[in-house]
Amino acid sequence: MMPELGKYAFAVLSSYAVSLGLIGGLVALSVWRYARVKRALTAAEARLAKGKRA
Amino acid sequence: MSLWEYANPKKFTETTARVLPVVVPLAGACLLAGLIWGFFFTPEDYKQGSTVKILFLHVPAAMMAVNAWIMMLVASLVWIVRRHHVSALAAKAAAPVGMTFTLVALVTGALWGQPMWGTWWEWDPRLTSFLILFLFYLGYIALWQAVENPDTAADLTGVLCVVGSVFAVLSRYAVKFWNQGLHQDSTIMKVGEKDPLDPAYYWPLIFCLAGVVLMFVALVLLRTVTEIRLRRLAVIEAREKFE
Amino acid sequence: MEFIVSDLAVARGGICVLEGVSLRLAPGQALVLRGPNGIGKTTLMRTLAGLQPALRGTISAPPESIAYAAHADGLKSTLSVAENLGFWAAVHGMAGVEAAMARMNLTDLADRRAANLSAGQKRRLGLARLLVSGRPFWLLDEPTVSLDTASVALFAEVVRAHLASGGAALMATHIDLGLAEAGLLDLTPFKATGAVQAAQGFDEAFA
Amino acid sequence: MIALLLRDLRIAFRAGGGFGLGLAFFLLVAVLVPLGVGPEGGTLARIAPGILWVGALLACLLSLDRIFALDFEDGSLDLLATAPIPLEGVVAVKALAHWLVTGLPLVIAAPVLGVLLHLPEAGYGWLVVSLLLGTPGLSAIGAFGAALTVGLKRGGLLLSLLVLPLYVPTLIFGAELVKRGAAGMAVQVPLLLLAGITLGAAALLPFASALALRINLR
Repeated sequence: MMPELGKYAFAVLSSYAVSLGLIGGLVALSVWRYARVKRALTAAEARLAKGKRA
Repeated sequence: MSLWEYANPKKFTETTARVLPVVVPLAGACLLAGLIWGFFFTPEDYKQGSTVKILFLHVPAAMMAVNAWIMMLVASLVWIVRRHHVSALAAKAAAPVGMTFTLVALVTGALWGQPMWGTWWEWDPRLTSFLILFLFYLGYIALWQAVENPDTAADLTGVLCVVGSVFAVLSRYAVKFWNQGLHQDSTIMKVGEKDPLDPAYYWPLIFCLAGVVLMFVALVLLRTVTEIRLRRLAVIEAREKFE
Repeated sequence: MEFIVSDLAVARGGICVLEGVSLRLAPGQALVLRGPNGIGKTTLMRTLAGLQPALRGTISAPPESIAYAAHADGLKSTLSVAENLGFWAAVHGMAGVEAAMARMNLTDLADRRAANLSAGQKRRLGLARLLVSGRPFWLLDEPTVSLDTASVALFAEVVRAHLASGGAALMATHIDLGLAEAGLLDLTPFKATGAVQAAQGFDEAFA
Repeated sequence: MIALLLRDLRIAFRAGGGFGLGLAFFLLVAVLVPLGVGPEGGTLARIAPGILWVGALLACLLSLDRIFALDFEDGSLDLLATAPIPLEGVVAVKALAHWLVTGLPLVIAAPVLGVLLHLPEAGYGWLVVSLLLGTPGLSAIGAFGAALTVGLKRGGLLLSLLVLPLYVPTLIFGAELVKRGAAGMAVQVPLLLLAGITLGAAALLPFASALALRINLR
């Protein structure tokens, strides 16, 4: 399955590894922050709603 | 119904929630198809051997590195002229994405250049321009981080983005001019050029380009919504402190 | 030639602190702003001076008629008293540096560097700047800080003369200047209730 | 406006004004580089235009944060913003003062440092011309960076980060002009481009800087 990369295997494989790593990191970070902020905001909105009723 | 309605944060958040489930799978499918096709099923180039497979990462990343900045410029102008907060936040959200793509383009360029040109780093006009672009991203993000008041930060970074764009274009020409002076008849520069592109590489590259654009859209939408929620959160917290 | 403020709302750090402020200042009038610390006197002053935009409401004054004196006097410590004052006179295209120094009792200090002045003397120099600005409406933010009793009286006299010559002054101060003609405006009723959140263009969904 | 220029110059020349710091830094660069690179004359001659330009650029950078920060701290900037001078004029005058205090001494000192670095004879004239044309642009661009960062507590490092990429075109054309002049090549293109950038920056950037200042004073 693995294609024959010949003497350039290092350059090609490390390119793919670094690129996917960087982009994957960015995606993971974005998603994680999205989820964290969403949780925090939901909590704050709940506080706000409770404060208004009280 | 005007396009500007999407500048309302609530409307923007709602629309994003509907758009993302379409864009994300589409981006993933395109990228997966393009990269797998490119990595496993393309022939070696007669001159560059298997390194040509780096093309499918390098070219889309480089394209998005520039496009992201252009998008930030447009968003900044919209903010400065029309004062839509979402626009400023979209520019803020796009900056780290653009910077990551710039970094990918630089790293893959260096990894590609090493076997082809015999050196990790060549002060080739293109690579140099991207290095300068990277510095612009760095400064832009640092300014956003440094200013406390979000509206002040949006205004200042907006001005920086507009002025920086002018200087980025100037730098691009300056760098071209500068390197010409040294490497008038250099041939190695032409190896990196993508044309004439063999049709065997054409379609996987198209898929990768489409995938990367879609991914950029998805990431910017996601991050913009995050920024909108952070602003809302800050307003609520400020109000709680005030009472 | 009137200074009119109507239904003004001002914000500090993105939060509305005062709303519905209206006032009117005609030549010869003085108005003293009162209110507890943190109510937004400085914010109001900066907004009136045109340094920051108002959230709502209008400020109407003849162009280039406002002289603003803040907590900081804008003095250069390496320049002498006369040089500091001369600079501001030149910026405003006015003469009368000598007269201004005489009126604020600074003539003896004319050649002393601002770095070697006491806090009260610096303040007097900062207030002397108003005299060389040639502008009718003075916005004074705590003008009497670090002034001794004699200097306060001196300053009150200067303000009185300014009013008599057709000027006007808006002051935020806790000290009674002994200006019988000055009106009083308590800012406490204008404290924002949090209802006015939206600045111009500030989208509702954030608030 | 003239009063403002005179005041800024007077402050700079008085004790503690920081006049000459940039010059001293420029000298240090010209001394340190040969120590690091080695005393070989041919090498030094080849890199001299670049070193001198980078040194001048860094020396300019050194004092940028003083353009507005001091006036911001003592409240003068608030008062200047309410004064009858347009803020754009204030920015332009302050950039000019910065150039007179920092840039001009660099232009005058550069030929002397050129001797230290074995700059080829044909290069001296062009070195002076290029710095004379380029450094006002550096001051104008720097004033923009200073206006962006004026309210920040640790603005110094950020200022460098923001300004350095903006300096790239000026640096490239300036150093290229000297290089070509020293080698006896045609200099017209970099000369015109360098002058164009400086003129454009001096004419347009004060507006952007004044806008940034107004935002920061808010």
